[in-house]
Amino acid sequence: MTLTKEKAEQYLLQMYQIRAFEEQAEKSYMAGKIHGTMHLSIGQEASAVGSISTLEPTDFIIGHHRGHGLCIAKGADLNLMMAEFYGKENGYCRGRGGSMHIADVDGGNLGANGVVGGGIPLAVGVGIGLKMQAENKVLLAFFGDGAASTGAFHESMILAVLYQVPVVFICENNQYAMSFSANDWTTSKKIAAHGEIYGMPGSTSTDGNDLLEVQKAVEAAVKRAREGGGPSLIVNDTYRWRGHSKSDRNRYRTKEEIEKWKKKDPILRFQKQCIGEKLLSEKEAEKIKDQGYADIESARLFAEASPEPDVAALEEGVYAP
Amino acid sequence: MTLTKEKAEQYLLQMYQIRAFEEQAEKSYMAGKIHGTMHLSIGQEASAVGSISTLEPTDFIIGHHRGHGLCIAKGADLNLMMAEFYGKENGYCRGRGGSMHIADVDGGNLGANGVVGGGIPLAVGVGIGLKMQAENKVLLAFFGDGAASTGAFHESMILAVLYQVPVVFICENNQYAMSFSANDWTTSKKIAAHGEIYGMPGSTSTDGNDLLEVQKAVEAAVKRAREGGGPSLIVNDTYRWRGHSKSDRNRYRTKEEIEKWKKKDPILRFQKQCIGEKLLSEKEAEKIKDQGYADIESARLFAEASPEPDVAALEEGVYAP
Amino acid sequence: MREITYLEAVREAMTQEMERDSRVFLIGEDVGEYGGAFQVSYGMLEKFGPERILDTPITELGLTGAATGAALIGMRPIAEIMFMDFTTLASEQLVNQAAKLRFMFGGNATVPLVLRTPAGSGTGAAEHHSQSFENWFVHVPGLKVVMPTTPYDAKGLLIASIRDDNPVVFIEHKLLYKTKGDVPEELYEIPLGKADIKREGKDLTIIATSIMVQRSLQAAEELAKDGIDVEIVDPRTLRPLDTETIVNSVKKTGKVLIVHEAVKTGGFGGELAGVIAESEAFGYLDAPILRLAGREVPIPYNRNLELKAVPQVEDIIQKARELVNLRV
Amino acid sequence: MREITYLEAVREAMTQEMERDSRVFLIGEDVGEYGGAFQVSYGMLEKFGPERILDTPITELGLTGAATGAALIGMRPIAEIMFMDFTTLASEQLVNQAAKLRFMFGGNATVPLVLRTPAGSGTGAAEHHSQSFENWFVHVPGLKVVMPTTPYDAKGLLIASIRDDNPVVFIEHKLLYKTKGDVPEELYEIPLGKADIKREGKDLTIIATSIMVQRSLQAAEELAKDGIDVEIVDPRTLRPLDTETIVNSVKKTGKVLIVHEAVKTGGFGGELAGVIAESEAFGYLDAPILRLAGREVPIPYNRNLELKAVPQVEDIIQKARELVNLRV
Ligand SMILES: Cc1ncc(C[n+]2csc(CCOP(=O)(O)OP(=O)(O)O)c2C)c(N)n1
Ligand SMILES: Cc1ncc(C[n+]2csc(CCOP(=O)(O)OP(=O)(O)O)c2C)c(N)n1
Ligand SMILES: [Mg+2]
Ligand SMILES: [Mg+2]
Repeated sequence: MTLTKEKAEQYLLQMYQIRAFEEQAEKSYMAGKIHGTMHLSIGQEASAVGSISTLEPTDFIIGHHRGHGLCIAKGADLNLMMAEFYGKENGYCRGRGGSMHIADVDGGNLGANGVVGGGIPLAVGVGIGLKMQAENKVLLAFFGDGAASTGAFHESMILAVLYQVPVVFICENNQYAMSFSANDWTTSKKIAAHGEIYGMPGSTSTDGNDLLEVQKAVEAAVKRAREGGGPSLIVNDTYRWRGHSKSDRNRYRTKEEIEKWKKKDPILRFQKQCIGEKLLSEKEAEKIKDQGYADIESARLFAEASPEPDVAALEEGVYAP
Repeated sequence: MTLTKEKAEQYLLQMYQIRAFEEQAEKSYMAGKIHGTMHLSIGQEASAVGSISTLEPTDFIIGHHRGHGLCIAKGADLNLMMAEFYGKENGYCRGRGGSMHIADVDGGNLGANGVVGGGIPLAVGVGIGLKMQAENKVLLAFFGDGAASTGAFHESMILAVLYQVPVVFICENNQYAMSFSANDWTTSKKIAAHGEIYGMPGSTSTDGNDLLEVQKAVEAAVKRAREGGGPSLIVNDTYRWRGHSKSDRNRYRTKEEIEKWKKKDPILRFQKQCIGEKLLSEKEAEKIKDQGYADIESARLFAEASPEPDVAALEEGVYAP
Repeated sequence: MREITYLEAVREAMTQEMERDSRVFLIGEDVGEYGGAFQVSYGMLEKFGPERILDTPITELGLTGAATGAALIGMRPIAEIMFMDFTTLASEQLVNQAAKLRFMFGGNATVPLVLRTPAGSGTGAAEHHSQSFENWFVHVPGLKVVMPTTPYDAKGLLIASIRDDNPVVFIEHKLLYKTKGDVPEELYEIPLGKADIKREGKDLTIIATSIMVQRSLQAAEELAKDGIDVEIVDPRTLRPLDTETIVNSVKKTGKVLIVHEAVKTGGFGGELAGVIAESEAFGYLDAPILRLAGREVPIPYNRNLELKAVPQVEDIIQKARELVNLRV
Repeated sequence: MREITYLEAVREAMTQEMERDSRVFLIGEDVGEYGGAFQVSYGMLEKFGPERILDTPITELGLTGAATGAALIGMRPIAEIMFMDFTTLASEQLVNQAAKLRFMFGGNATVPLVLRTPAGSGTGAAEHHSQSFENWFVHVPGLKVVMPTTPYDAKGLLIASIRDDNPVVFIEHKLLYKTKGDVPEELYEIPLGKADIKREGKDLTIIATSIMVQRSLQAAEELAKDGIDVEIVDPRTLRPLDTETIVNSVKKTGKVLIVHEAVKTGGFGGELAGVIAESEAFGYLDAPILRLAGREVPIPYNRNLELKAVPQVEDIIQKARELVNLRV
């Protein structure tokens, strides 16, 4: 995919929207407007946007608990998304799902998931269905490095290869599963190597903070999947700047480490690339950033003005009629 | 380990005992003396005896549903074992466990298991305990090729490596998980390669019908485990001659394939080696064989003469006092 | 009408639905060439090919999730778990995903999944191949739970389950597979959530599930000889439960015995007792609500112990006699 | 006496037992440096080192099996599952292995394992982090199931659980973690299988578990103002159940309301109803047995919906009033 001005603007805008969404989420939480917990993907924006930019609108994604960025990259309506984050009736899930379960089945977003590894077996099944439906659609299935240790991952890789499903599995390796370091854990750094053994040729890892590198790897895998070449496994190496969730006291890592990774900010990096290649001017980039934050601000206003669910309707939606 | 005459006799006797036990099991079943199902390991005797011959008596094994051979190789009392197979009160498990659950915790046999992959996580824990108890004991953990596809396997390999447990994981790859062929399934032939990636250097596969080759591989792994060098994964390639269980109609494989493998009979092969190396004469071998069958015949008599459990005692043994 | 076995009824329901609806497919361990551990899907591979009869390696969690994912985008999978004991491995995907996706997504998702699995003891397969966990899944909003007793019910309920837009746990019983009964050749549905009165009577209501319905029917024949007239209610669907039929029966007889194979403590019998004891039937009871169910043990291997571990016909007779003589 | 929180009581029980007995160790996700998702094990890594505080990657099945295997050879592990929702991933090892090894091996094995896990809603964590599955494990012979309500009970019951030679599922409640109460500094055991009457009363028995005991106590204060005198029985151990204390209380008051947070259908309330309805207390009942429990929904995210999904103090008051006015 060659990077056009239009694409550059789109990617940068999406990344700023993600950053702004997460910052707003944090603020809303701090202000006591949000109950519950949340998992912020600040620092991981290039993995979401780079990966999902390779899809057609009719393709699918399936996400994980740290999924806000994935939703936005898949083109979520920011108002509905923020409203869901606020638990409001006109959110994507009528306030039933919240941060960890935002989904838009019609829009091809098959949902975040509160269970680590919970989305991976689902992805295999979506792949089986897509193959049977024979419309050449593909699925990107996201999960974290922690999820790669689950039995769900192993069983799913085996099934995915067996049925040659049109799925690209994307491991967003942000170096930690809560406090559990990818470096402690002997398999994490070898996730892509596992992919080869499962029978996914071309499984690879990327600098997940480099949008274009991510895009290139995922693009090739999507193409292969779409052409019937079966699944792939791609590991995007990245980092979460914030704690795991609101309960995190960051005891397991150093400030220096966090600072080191902040210097590799995927947004600034992409912005510089675009400016360097004259696709965008400094000023244009600044405008895009402002736009991203403004979009989120208006989503916040929408969400805050939105109605609460009616408690009398609690039992709706459990069963299909 | 150099093969002495004494060892040669012992191994050959154990293999004949296993063969005879399985044949007797089948006969008893056909005669309607046994209720339930069973899984015969005829053709896999070298894997059991070769592997377990590397252990000290104080070491442990943990088995799987096709576990008769493992019990015998670990030195089970044939009477108690046959009585358990018959579901009798003086069987190893007082008739509660039967074929799929024979265990002798005091004798270091931590049991067969009806759940495919069910013993693998247990093995990690035994390894953790052995390490804490610091008595330099090791555990051999057996499972089939089918079990290697389970989530339990993946999670256990990761944990085993993380805690560097003194466990040798032995995959008895008999080419099928029921009808599911190891050749269909892209990961099976690569199980040992997985082991490397999990972080078990020296993971390897053997000709599982060659007792001495199996022994050599397992011996090295046991030594490493005992010296604190951590877990290993060894795949013994072998074949089950009989159907998966009594419900098997053998639709998924050809008679020719079975015949081909029968020619690789692990017992005759070892016997020939011993005779060739002048450790045993034809006649001695013949006597050992007769001994093996005679031992099983007397176990049968013991089992058949043994009392049934008292149904009034049904609820005993569920809880420890 | 034509007689076929329960097993054939299950196979026929799957086959006919697969012929009718190309979105239906079967996924499970050894469901292809092997025909399933109990031969339920024997012959289906030849008929539908490997694209619609998906043999899996041993991956209970993976295959249940895969079926759920396929359902989420409009397919109608039937997943088979070879023994109910192994639903312990599948329950995360079944309970957290399949059961909840619709609600969690604000009603904007549909998961038309059937998870078939055989439960029960009596085959000598011991502790790991004999359990009955129906009440686990009854406890999960978003799931439906079906337990057919006769070949007729098996076919009609399975067709209804496949056509239902919700995840259905469809629990077969190994010892029923070879039982025979009249079954129409054509497709028909038995609505989920509708109990069946398997025998009318006036002295005593037995509410039984799965194989215990058959044993209760036998017990009732014996009891009839003593002039005890038993009514037998088979809920057929455990979730949603047809409370009305149950309550009406208890109101009529004033006495109720609940019989199931699963372990008594924490089992579905408690739910039934709870439903009756909080209903208007409570006022009509003229004896305690009795439960006869699996003993508080894992299912043992030995044949005599195994038989003793779950209710047999004699146990039902005895308990029913006891109940008839009880008064508050 | 010294006041500490429920969370501190749990930590203190683990710490003191680990000091006393070198066979005891803790294994779970993020139980080390992170201190556990709820900080229950905070500080224990420094005290006992990584040899006895085993941090695991995300491997619920693996770690539960590992704890079970260690128990089988004489260790006394405490395994932590971060949220009870994820016991769905661990249940094969817990139910098929830990619970059954002893019986299956003819009584020749001992599995002194404690599996600790927090259940319950109220933290806004939605469908996948809020469930209560206690009745699943009550349904499994071989397991014991404990649900402490107060800091005092938490410490004494956990110590007894660690010393018990059987696998114990020890269910904490997230909303109780910060509640305070008197707790002795020394080691003490509260025997498993012994209920506690948390409040004596004569008009009505409430049997409640976990956080519902606290809510029932609050409700009882309100009801007392109207002259309704409530007795509150806290079973504390759900398996084995102290049937005697329950039956005696119901015989005394003649009315019983069962309150738990888990979904009503298929829940432990059914078991309690069954136990009462089949006991001699049945003859003493002068109203139906009522159950107040979780609604038939997954736990939703929105705060108001979440509150509505499980019994609150007002709901208990209302239901108790209803019961007082009921007569057969
Ligand atoms: C099965 C399961 N176990 C534990 C948890 C608790 N938990 C939530 S996120 C998380 C860490 C996940 O790590 P990773 O997959 O690397 O994703 P990240 O949070 O780093 O994005 C854990 C342990 C869970 N949600 N699901
Ligand atoms: C978790 C689980 N799933 C399915 C089964 C049914 N089953 C019993 S043995 C078996 C095949 C096992 O294959 P493998 O591990 O290769 O061992 P083998 O039988 O070939 O010795 C299956 C599917 C089971 N016992 N446990
Ligand atoms: Mg991570
Ligand atoms: Mg095999």
